[in-house]
Amino acid sequence: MLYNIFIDPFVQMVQMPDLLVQTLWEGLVSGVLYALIALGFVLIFKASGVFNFAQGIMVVFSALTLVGFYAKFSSWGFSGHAAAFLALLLAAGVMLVLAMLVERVVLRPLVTQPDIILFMATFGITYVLIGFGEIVFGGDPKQMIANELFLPSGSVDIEMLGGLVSLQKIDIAAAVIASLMIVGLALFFQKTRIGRALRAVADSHKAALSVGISLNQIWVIVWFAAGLVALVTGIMWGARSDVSFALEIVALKALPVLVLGGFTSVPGAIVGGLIIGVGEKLGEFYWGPLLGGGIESWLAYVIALVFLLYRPQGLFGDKIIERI
Amino acid sequence: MFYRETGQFKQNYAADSAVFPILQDRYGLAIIMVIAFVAIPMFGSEFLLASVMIPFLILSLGAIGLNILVGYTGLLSLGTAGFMGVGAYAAYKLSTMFPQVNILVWILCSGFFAAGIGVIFGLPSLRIKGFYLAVATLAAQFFLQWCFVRVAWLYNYNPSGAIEVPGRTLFGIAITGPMATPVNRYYVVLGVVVVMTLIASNIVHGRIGRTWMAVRDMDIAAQLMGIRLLPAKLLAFAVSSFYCGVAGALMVFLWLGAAEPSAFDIKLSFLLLFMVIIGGLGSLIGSFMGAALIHILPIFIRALPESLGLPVAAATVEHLTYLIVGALIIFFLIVEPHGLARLWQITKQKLRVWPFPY
Amino acid sequence: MPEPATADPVSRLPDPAPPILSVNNIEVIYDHVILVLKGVSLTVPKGGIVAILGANGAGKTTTLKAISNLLHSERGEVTKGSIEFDGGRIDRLSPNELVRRGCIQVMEGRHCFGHLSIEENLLTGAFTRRDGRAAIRDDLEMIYNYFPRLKQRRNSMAGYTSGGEQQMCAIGRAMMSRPKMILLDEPSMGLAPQVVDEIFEIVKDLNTRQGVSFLVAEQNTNMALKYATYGYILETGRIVMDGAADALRDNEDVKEFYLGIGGEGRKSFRNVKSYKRRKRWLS
Amino acid sequence: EDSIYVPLFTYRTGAFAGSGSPIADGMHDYLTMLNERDGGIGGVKLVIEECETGYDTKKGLECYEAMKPKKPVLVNPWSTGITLPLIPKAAVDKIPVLSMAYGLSASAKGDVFPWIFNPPATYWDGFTQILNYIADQEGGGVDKLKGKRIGYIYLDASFGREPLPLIDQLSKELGFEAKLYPVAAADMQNQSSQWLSVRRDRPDYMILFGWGALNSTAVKEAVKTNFPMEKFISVWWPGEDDVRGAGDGAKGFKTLNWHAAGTDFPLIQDIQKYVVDAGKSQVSDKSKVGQVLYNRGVYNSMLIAEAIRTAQEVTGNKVVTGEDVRRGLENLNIDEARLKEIGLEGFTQPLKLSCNDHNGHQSNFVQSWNGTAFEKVTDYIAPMSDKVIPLLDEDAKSYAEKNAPWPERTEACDAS
Amino acid sequence: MSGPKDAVGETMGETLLAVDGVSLGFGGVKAITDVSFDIRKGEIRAIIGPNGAGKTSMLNVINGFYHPQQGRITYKGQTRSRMRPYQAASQGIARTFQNVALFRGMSTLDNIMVGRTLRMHRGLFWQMLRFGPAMREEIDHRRHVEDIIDFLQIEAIRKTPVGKLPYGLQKRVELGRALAMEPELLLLDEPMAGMNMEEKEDMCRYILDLNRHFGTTIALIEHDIGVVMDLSDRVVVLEYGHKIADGTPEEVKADPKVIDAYLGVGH
Ligand SMILES: Nc1ncnc2c1ncn2[C@@H]1O[C@H](COP(=O)(O)OP(=O)(O)OP(=O)(O)O)[C@@H](O)[C@H]1O
Ligand SMILES: Nc1ncnc2c1ncn2[C@@H]1O[C@H](COP(=O)(O)OP(=O)(O)OP(=O)(O)O)[C@@H](O)[C@H]1O
Ligand SMILES: [Mg+2]
Ligand SMILES: [Mg+2]
Repeated sequence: MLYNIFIDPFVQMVQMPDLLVQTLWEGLVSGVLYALIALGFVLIFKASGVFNFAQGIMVVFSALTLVGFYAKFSSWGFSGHAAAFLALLLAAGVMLVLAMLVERVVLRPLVTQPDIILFMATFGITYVLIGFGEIVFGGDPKQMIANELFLPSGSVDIEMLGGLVSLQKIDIAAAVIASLMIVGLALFFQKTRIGRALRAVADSHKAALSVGISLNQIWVIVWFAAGLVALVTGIMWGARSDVSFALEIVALKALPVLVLGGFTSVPGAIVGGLIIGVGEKLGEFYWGPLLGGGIESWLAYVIALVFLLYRPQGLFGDKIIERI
Repeated sequence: MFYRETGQFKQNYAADSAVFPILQDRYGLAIIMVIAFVAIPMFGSEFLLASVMIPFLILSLGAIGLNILVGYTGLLSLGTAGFMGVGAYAAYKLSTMFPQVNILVWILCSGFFAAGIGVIFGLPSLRIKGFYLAVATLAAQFFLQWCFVRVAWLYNYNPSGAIEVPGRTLFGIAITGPMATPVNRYYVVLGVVVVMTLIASNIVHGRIGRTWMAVRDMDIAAQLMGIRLLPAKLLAFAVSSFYCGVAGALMVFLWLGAAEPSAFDIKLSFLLLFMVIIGGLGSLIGSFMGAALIHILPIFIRALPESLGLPVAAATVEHLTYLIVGALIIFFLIVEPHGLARLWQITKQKLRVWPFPY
Repeated sequence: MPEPATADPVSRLPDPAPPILSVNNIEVIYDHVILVLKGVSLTVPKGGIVAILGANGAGKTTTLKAISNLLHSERGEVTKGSIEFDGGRIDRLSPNELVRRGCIQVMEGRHCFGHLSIEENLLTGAFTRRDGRAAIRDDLEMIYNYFPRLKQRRNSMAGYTSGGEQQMCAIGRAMMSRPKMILLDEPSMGLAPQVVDEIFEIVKDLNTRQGVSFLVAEQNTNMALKYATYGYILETGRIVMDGAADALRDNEDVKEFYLGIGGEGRKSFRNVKSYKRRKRWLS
Repeated sequence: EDSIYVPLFTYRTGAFAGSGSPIADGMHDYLTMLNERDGGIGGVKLVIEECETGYDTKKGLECYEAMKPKKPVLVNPWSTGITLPLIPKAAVDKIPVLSMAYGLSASAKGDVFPWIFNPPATYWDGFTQILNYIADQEGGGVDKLKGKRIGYIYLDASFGREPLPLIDQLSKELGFEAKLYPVAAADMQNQSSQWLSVRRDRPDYMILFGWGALNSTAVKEAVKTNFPMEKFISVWWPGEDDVRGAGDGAKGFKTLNWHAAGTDFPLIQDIQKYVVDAGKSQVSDKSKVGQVLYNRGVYNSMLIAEAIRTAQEVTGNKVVTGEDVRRGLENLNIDEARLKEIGLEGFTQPLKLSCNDHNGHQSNFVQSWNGTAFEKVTDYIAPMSDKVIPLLDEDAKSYAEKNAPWPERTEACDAS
Repeated sequence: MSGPKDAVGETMGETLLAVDGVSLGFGGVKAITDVSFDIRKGEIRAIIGPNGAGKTSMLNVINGFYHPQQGRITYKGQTRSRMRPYQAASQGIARTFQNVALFRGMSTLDNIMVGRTLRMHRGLFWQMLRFGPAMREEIDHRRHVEDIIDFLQIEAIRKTPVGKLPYGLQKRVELGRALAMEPELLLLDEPMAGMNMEEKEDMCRYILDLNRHFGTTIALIEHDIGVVMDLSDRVVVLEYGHKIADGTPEEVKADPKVIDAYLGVGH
């Protein structure tokens, strides 16, 4: 037993280094994908202190919008790529409208309410989006238009360490896009006037109001940004599996990523994502069989929990102020 | 006007610290009790009993459990369904291992198992707070659910992987299994829920409840008042999980009749959280109101097109239900972020000064 | 019981200078049922310092919040009356629009951004400004001059600073928006006597040099009446007395109940009589 | 006014809507067609009502309670989770349960479960059919399985776990090595670890028991891992949509099936004519008619209709009740001739149920994905009934014991 | 440096609490540096100093919320370098807070009842029944709390949620909550901030009554120099975490260091 826990997995790692590399790669890739979802959460949390449960459904909704518009345009005779990019533009537009609606209808009346109330309100948004999305798009899974958006397909197979490590091109693209977005957002928070205001709003709505920060404007901005992140996430996840409401479940996986990195940290999202992704894959691959496999469903949460016990605000989160 | 308590004097502190110090409230409660114990079983249809009232009561009990944790102690938890599952599986194991003991005893005992597990998963709450804690409790949710799937011993190695409820009786009357009529099951559930609500009300209105609320409102100050955080929080986890566990056992034995592990999935946790928040954090009545809104309202919406004779497809009704429930959640939060219970209080305030606006 | 306000001898018309702020007969209700302000009117002349005095719960904070439109977030609303600032109605303006127009409030109880450093806190005050970084830098320096203690702690997270430091931070933050008018809610609370003096000096300074008008809700009546030009006394949601500051200071009732000066000068706190009854103009 | 009430439990919402919708359409359209074309069954109109369960047990039970007062002649829960609580209720409420190739496998035993029917095959049948197919591919009898390594990837819920005891037993008896790859419902779309393990273990064959997004993701991942598609065989649940997304790499992917896909049957033509073209169907796209899962729904409704028809024949009543339809199901005998009459000649194999056998243990064929459609590639393959039936007997017995006092069968058996 | 005993001091009892060479720092910030002083039984001891001098931190050290890096605290003859807040509470140290730290969601009555927690012993079982002993206990304590409510003249707001009270009343409720603990040592952190003259007088009266009639020892932080001078028996002055003076009000008032650092010339 002890052998199986403490020695055998490492023996395997050494014996089949190609599989180890492949596992790490898969872990990194799913980490990046989790991080993308987590990023949307972070954006909104950082900017408004709202724990946006609707981020998961926003991913689904934006992807469905994209695919839906594409279907419409191509039925009107646009060529594949043109239709795809037109649809992309319009889907982004829809996310803007959504951001404005959310701000106007939900956030504005609920300003300065406790976090948990706003959290609950995002559940309301989730329900509305599910209902609305299913009415408009139906429940059937759709194919993501990856080729039309010039996303690569196929794989790069690398002969190494006595085996074949195969990297999917779409995964590489996801990693690149995710890094670009994270760098961009980090700069946005650091370098802009709005960045500071965002953090102020997250700290205290009341005080932010009193110094004249326009919550309304800021909320539209961040929700739109989060909507764009959701759109990108939707494209990436959709290219891996189909676009359907089942994707919403995956969004839950962003939660451990989030707590691990800290709710308020953009880099935290990516680091947390990578730790969770890699940890979960390694755990499942090398130790999962001991428990009969399928432990991934909770492993991520347990990893996050262990880190939390050590740092209650996550790796990069703002310190929790305890003072009296 | 209708709600003026003029002329109702309290002669002693016992009367003043009663849970319902105002006469009108007591009348209201009595009327509700009469409706619940007499009118509904007499006039209600089977559907009303089996699909509306029983689930409503059971969910209310679960919501009370969660409210103790979230509303009274301020510990956000998303593992409720997991704890309910512990109760359900414990009741199942106990009742199949010792079939001679009355099933009701085991249903109530199952709460202790849930409480034990709850305490274990409550340990991190000393260090972890807020949404971070919520995510930590998700670990409980997913881990427990995994156990329900994986540990075949829990479901007596049934090839179906599910727990099935054997028919059992109380005083010779079938209360579980296929022979139990909805009325019988309703009475059992109602009895358990009423008693447990009473107990919960006693706890939260006494020293322990105040301790919890102090921890919720300002844990640092609470510590300096001599409250030890860990025991207080763990007790909240234990009591809360006890309630959830009993609710889970009731759910399987008196409502569903058989359950797969997926009956205790994350959706149920969320649902209960909705009820607690919409109903009102830190309010027992709110738990009932929340459960009514979240459970009964969709049933009502689903039944609406048919009763109006509108030809709407079932799926569309479902989509619309999502849409409407979502919109209503937002609506109620905007009208009164502190939940239906608070809305009710304000209404009472207004009644007090009626016909003047204030 | 003293006479009602109307018959009060110190009561007289406010300064003839054009008002920058006028509040006309407003009523405020919390939670739809709790009536807190029952018709409050007041004016602040351009370049004036006006004090609102009153006991706990009189409604000073509520009045200020009604002006700066922050009531909304506490489930309160103005149900009657109107508020004008700088020649325009402001009852419907959002707080940030109001700040843009030059009216900012320093809230009671500090409300600093705990996770931001002191300097970042100050900079958020400049959010509505469009006059360039250099000007903002200058103002930052000015505030550090006013409050050297803040300069020392500029990089600490505000949440960890002492109560007085937070108070200074909140005032400084408001000043960063270059307002025409500041609503100060209990600025002296929790500050060392020296600093209280300084703060009122700063108020005076800003008032004379930059023409900033002030509406100050203050418990420290002594201080408030020393620096203010005009004062209102609020009790349970009504203005019960108003008048020029020096006139108020000489009023016997005000002396006794707000300044703590009995017939024979300042009393010792040690000798307070426990049977003393509260005196109220209205109740 | 006389009518027969047939409720349909469907799920066009939620995470499994992708599989639920075509099935719902098929079921609904067939019955509607009967109403449109024939004015119902035996001259009695059918009242067809859908209730949306969202694949959620609680909602399913609510549907059941809501429909019960309307005297349904049978229910199709379309979810194992909903079927299980209905099993003990059926006898009390006198409403037969038709759980077509899902639900509790042991309910095939009519003497223990007089009210439950799960034709035409159980999951255990399916699993052994796949084994038989593999043996066939290896060029002979089951002894060829010896020494083979067979991977089993499945939804980690009761459905996917059901074959586990069988696998345990058969791997010993037949000498193959089984590798298990459970996939939790929450991780349906994220199977990279499982497929990495597949790479490590290099099984000779892979067997899939999945549902909804699990299927499509599994196929995609298999393509990514370069697992040879012709050695990847699934139980009967994947449809075209689940495979198409994986692109050309998925060619050769196989599933079991017991009925044909496509529209080349007079009956399906009729559905198109009377229902789809008349705008009475909910199909999102006409090309969906004739797809695997749509036809699965059609098959289900054919069983319903035939059960009602048989009930009318057996009892002589026109407006039948649940009790009548139970007898109808027990006397169900859809032979070639009848299939031809219905307009489904060649669509499926004949099916005959009896008092003891509520399942039929029908043979299945294997179909292979050719990039655009599934095509049948084998003849009908029989299950290993000698292994399965004893297990079923044992299970049914243990179910009755665990749920003691389980009522003895009192329903008379029509001699047929 | 401890001031000579004044007339009042001499009638007072032995040392209740002694702070000995305490230093406390947070990362780079030194909040308290090597401060020693004592509090005698039955006296009113004031701690004053400019903003950020470390007064609140000092109280936090005394009741165990902060753990000093150096130094010891002797309370009732027991010396310790660190203890948990609830231990301090159970040994009779109660306090109020500079930023009101009431339980905002609870009524005034409940807030004060929380102060009785340590003295209530009925366990979960009786609490569940709320009957018999549990109810009797509840009512006994309620009686006590009502006395406090009478004493502080807050009868009218008994059942109001404290979050809605004006600031001044909140401070009073907070005092009530501390009193409910029947403390031997009461730490008051700016109890009179944000009050007008009349209310300050009330507050002073409460503090004096407590001290005189119940013999409660009081440590008081206050910026209103008038109050400090009138009420306290002895005063410690802190500046930048250092102790710069300690003695009777008169001595302190005359100390040039204190005038320079804190009082300013006006006082
Ligand atoms: N959010 C609220 N909901 C209900 N009532 C409130 C609310 N805020 C204040 N009140 C009530 O309004 C009245 C006036 O309060 P306000 O805070 O304006 O007084 P204040 O004069 O500023 O007193 P203080 O000097 O103590 O700050 C009080 O009686 C208070 O109870
Ligand atoms: N937890 C903490 N982390 C970091 N710094 C702290 C912490 N607590 C206090 N400080 C710092 O220690 C110093 C002393 O703070 P303290 O609150 O004791 O001051 P104070 O004397 O009470 O001042 P005031 O009169 O303004 O309330 C301050 O500079 C403060 O910023
Ligand atoms: Mg105020
Ligand atoms: Mg302090």
